[in-house]
Amino acid sequence: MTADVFIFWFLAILTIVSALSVVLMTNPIYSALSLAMTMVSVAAIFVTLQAYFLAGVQLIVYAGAVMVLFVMVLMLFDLKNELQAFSRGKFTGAIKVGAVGILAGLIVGAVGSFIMAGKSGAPVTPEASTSADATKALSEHLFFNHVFGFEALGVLLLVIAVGTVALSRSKGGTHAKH
Amino acid sequence: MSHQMLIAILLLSPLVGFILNGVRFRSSNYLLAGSIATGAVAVSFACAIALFMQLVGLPPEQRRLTVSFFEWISVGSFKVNAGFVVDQISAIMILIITGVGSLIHLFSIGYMHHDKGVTKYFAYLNFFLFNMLILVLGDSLLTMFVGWEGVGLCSYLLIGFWFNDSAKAAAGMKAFITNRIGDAAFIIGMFILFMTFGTLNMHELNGLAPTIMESSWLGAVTLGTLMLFIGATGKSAQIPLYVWLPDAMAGPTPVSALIHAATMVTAGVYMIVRLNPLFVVAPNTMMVIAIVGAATAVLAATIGLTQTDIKKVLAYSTVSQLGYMFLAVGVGAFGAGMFHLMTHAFFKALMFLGSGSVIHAMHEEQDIRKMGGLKKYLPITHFTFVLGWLAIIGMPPFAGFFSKDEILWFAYSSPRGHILLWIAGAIGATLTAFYMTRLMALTFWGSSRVDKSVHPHESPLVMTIPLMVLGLLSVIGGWVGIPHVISEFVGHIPNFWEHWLEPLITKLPEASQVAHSATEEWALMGVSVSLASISALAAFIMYTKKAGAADKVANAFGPVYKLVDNKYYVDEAYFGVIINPLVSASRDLWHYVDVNVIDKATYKITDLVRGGGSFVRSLQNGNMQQYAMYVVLGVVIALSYMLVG
Amino acid sequence: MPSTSFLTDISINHYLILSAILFSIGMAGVLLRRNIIVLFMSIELMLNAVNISFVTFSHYFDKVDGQVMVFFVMTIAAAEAAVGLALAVSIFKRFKEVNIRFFEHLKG
Amino acid sequence: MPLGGVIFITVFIAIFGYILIRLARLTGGQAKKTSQAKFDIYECGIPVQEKKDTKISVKFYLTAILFILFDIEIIFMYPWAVNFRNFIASGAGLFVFTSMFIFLAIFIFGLWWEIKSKALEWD
Amino acid sequence: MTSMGSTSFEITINLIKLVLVFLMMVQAVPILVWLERRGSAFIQNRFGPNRVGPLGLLQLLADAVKFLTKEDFAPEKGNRFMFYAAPVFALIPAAIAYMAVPMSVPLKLDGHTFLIQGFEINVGIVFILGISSLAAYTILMAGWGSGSKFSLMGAMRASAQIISYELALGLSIVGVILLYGTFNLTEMVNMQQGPLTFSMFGYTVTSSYLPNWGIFYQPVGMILFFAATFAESNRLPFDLAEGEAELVAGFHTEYGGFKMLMFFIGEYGHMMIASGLMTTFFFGGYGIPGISFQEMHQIGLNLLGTETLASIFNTVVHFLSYNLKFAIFLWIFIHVRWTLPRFRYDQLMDLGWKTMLPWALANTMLTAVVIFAASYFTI
Repeated sequence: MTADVFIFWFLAILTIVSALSVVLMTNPIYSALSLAMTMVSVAAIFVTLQAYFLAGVQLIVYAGAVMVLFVMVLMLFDLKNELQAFSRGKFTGAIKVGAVGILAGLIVGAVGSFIMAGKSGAPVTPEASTSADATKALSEHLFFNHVFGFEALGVLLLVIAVGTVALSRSKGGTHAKH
Repeated sequence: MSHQMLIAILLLSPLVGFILNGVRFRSSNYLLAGSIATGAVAVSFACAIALFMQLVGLPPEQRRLTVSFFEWISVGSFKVNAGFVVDQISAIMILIITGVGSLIHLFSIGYMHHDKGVTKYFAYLNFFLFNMLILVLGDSLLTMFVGWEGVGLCSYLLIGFWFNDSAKAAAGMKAFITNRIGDAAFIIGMFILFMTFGTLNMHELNGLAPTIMESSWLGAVTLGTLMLFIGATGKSAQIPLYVWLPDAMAGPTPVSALIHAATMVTAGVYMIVRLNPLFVVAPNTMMVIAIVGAATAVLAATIGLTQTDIKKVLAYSTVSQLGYMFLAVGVGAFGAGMFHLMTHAFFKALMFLGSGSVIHAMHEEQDIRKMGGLKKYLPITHFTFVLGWLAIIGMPPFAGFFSKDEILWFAYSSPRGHILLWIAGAIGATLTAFYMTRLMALTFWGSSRVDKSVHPHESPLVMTIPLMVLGLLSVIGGWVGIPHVISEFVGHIPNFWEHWLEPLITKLPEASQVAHSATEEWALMGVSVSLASISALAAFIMYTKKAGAADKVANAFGPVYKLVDNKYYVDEAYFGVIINPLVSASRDLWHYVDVNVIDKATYKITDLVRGGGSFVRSLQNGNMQQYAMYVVLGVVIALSYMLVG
Repeated sequence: MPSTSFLTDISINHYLILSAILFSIGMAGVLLRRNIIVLFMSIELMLNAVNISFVTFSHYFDKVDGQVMVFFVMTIAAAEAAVGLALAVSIFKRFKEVNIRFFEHLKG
Repeated sequence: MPLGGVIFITVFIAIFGYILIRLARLTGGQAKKTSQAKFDIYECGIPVQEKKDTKISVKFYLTAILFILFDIEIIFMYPWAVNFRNFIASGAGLFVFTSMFIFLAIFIFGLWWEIKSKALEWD
Repeated sequence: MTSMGSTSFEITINLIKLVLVFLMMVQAVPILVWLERRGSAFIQNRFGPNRVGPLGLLQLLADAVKFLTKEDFAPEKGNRFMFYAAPVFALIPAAIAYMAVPMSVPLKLDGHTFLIQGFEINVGIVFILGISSLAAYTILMAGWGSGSKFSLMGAMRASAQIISYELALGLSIVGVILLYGTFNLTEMVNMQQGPLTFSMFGYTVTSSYLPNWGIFYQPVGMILFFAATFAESNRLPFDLAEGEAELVAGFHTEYGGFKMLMFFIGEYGHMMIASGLMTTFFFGGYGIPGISFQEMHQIGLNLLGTETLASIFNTVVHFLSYNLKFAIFLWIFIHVRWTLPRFRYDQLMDLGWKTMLPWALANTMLTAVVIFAASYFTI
């Protein structure tokens, strides 16, 4: 077993365990911290896929910004352990768990059937490209092929910045509290 | 700079002006708004000149600068690029549009400065120019149609600019709806052409144009071009869709000058010239165009005789002159049509702006019966107006003479011309001379009938400079296309115009059966000029020297005068024959068919849907997670199907 | 089925299966948890799973578009989190409630 | 990228820190509960004052949200900045330059709006 | 893991190197504490640290004894796990981020090349930013785990401050990236060698006595970057997180003993990253003005004879050069702490959002315009 394989399995297990704890932890702050952990290990997985710049962005944006926001908001709310973390209803609950299980099974089965069919017999090995080239290619694609999306995202971010400020100012809806 | 960049700046500059003014449309800072708008158009004009220069620098057969910004529509074999082309025809058009446009913008600063919506006004004006440039530069019929619709929209917005006055708002709607009729035909024409040739790119269409004449009325080219022509009659105010243009005078006067005299209304002529190889092979369409053009020229001129509103007179005159242009393209004289388009843009814009200056001086008075003797109050306006007047009645050597004369000559001499068309044109020219002289006489000359409370004053420099520039152009504008007979007479001045347009104009395939001599041309020229001079003189005497002579003539003609004075009851006829029956039929349909059949059926369906809805509503209980579950179930089912199936 | 080669030869399938598992875990969170903020977190988890797929395909098929897509997805996810949390905070400030079922009362 | 090294040193530091804390407990000893006050949280010499819900200004989360949005905009500049000279060299300089400046204009407008609307005022 | 070395020997050396860098960082802390105390004693006329032993060095020993003999304490109300995890976690981002900073020219021994750097990363800047942005969790975990309102408020303030200044920090770096056109720190250092050379409009102006350092291209960026790193490491004048008058001691109110020390290590670690990056971005990294790496190698060869020894000499000299620059910045950090007063919180946020962010934006745009104009219009 080479180091790369070991690193993949280590990261895969770390990712799945921390993702599971996001869903299973009753204290939302633990959930949030687990999610941060997941984000970091996903960033590491990006590294194994040679997406170095994206890994950095994943760290900065997801782990360093979005999840900090989540943690801050949760601390702001100061929610203790939830009395009932999961939705009520045994029947629908069973359906939901079943549906998710089947979905997971189907996807894994679909991918697995390819393995069984031997379609990945010759694994695609891309040419090793240096990360400088990769970032260059990324930026070329971003600014040539997807330049409209890029500008549109700028506008989206502006709209959201304005919207959240407006939201945070609102004193609540027009309806009285029941 | 590369021509791609120049075209981009040319197009985008008015759009930027529109955005800059559009976002601050509540502002009443007329100077800032006017500077932005005028500056934007001036930049476009500079680009247009640069493009023209580049074009001149190329050998004649390669004078075609194209640019394609992006692929706009791509559906199967139907591909349209956002492509633009500058060639001999469109270069002239953009020069006229941006040149005259910038002068009119400049004029507007003075004319509109007291208006509250001045920023909005300039924004519309810039947006109009943007659309007009798209119309002119678009390399396919569809791109052109975008501009075509855009200018229609701007025209509507600007006619109804003072929408608080319901009559003006209604005029805007009338223009818009009338144009829609034409636009529908235009679209049908595009369908036919696309079905026939499989492309809408005008360059390709021209290349694909068949070489054999299509004598049938139902041939694809004939039908398609006919439909396009109907579209043109809407935009360019020809019979039967001319009724909107006189009403469009409800808008601000510079708008009338820009949109309803110089640029937008000539779009129809431009379109036909653009597609001239197609029109040439459809002689039936050409015949229709020529007849409609000649009829419009005469009809509008007669109505112009009786109008008393200074702008209405000019409006009918515009319709009449547009008729001349269609007459020209109808007989195959595309170059002459374009030529008249240009000279008309100069002198009619000049006269509209002049009338704007008069109206401005008279404090919004437009009735020429309440004017007279304005010559001494408005010297500059009067002088420039005289230049325009001489140009329109076709006095040599003013611009209108050359272009109108060329049209008349082709109407007679062209293989598709006819002596009757010439006669109609000559009558039109005579009538034009008469009513334009009448306009001059009633407005500027003779004794003053101005109300005592009104003190006319000359307009500020910002308004008179455009007048002077256009006045100069009205004098010299025609010298680029001096006919052979004259040029041979005065020494060899080449006919620049003909040379310039030559590569894009298709020669009529029929050889001229009769050789026309120079004497013939001189004779016809002499006849039309002298007819015009005589009628101008008659009008001058009738309206300045002999007070009451006009009424006597009117009484003598009695019923005819009444008919003409009421514009041949065309509006009323449209109401009686088309609009009212349509309205009452619709009402009957509503009362009987709609209520009893359609409504009943829909109620039944509604009940059914409501029943189903109340069942489905039980599923939609607001529980988001349940919704998500449905989604997951759906995915599971779809995925299982895909895996199993 | 898991032969030794499954353990030692890391291929595109491994990443895709990992992505699928993460996606399903996130989906379970969305379906089962009741805290609105945990729901948002589960959605982020699902988006991350999708990002892994994108990067995987981008890597194995040598196309950079996948990475650009991830860039966009991240942006949109962050924007979504921002708006979602702003809403959640507004509602929490007023009603002291983060239960997803409570949000049903907000319907017209 | 030396991912293995990063993982290694992370684990190493975690273990190192854990041992350090264990060691400190060994040398210093577990805190003996001599009084309840010793194990209470800090308060300035009076009994612990704690309300049911500590009020923390919403400003903090608003700042965090705005941070996210602007942070992403800045991140978008990185691939642009690192490749800018290459873009110029390949002749696409003007296009990329313009597209980024449009983006920056949006950014600046957003910042200007936030400042103008007093969303960033702390009092 | 290939880039950790090709043979097991190299891998082992590289892993040991990582541990060494980390231990070096930890070991720097007592020195810095001593420096800080001596410095403060001189600047503010304090007596304590000047009296204990020669040069006050025994103060260190006294501190160590105190840290070691403190009782291990955790508040009852807090969350024990978080409370203990936070200080351990404080070490990780600082240490890992610091390891990406190159400290000297690579050492060449028997055909092996060893970088004097924890690990070479091609996207170095992005990596450092990403890792150090994780530091906010430490603070939030500590604040929340303590279960005290002072801690929580301190944590909120500190994290809001850190993320606010991360914007200015990130944006001031854009200018640097534009300048060098790479994320790689070693490449940046290499680009800063030689005499100052401006290339504009096709002309090249070379200065004979100034080194080609980034500060001459990015003076505004340098100031913004340095100021932002002050705020990032929660140092005065930006130490609002522990404004004593309002918040007692901020997020580490409840901490003491070794756990407190670990927060200190984290804080000094951030200082060191900041100083290292300052050196690398703007002051030529480990380079020595006037002498290139090859020349220094040649000097070593002349002095010591063998290639191996020359390489060691070269590495050591540049390592010292790096550390000299590095120490100057650390001293500036300390000096500023004892000379400037603290901001008010609203002033702090205003400075970050309304002053530094716009300036950083202007700097970015100006840099872009100049670079664009300089290469687009060649005279």
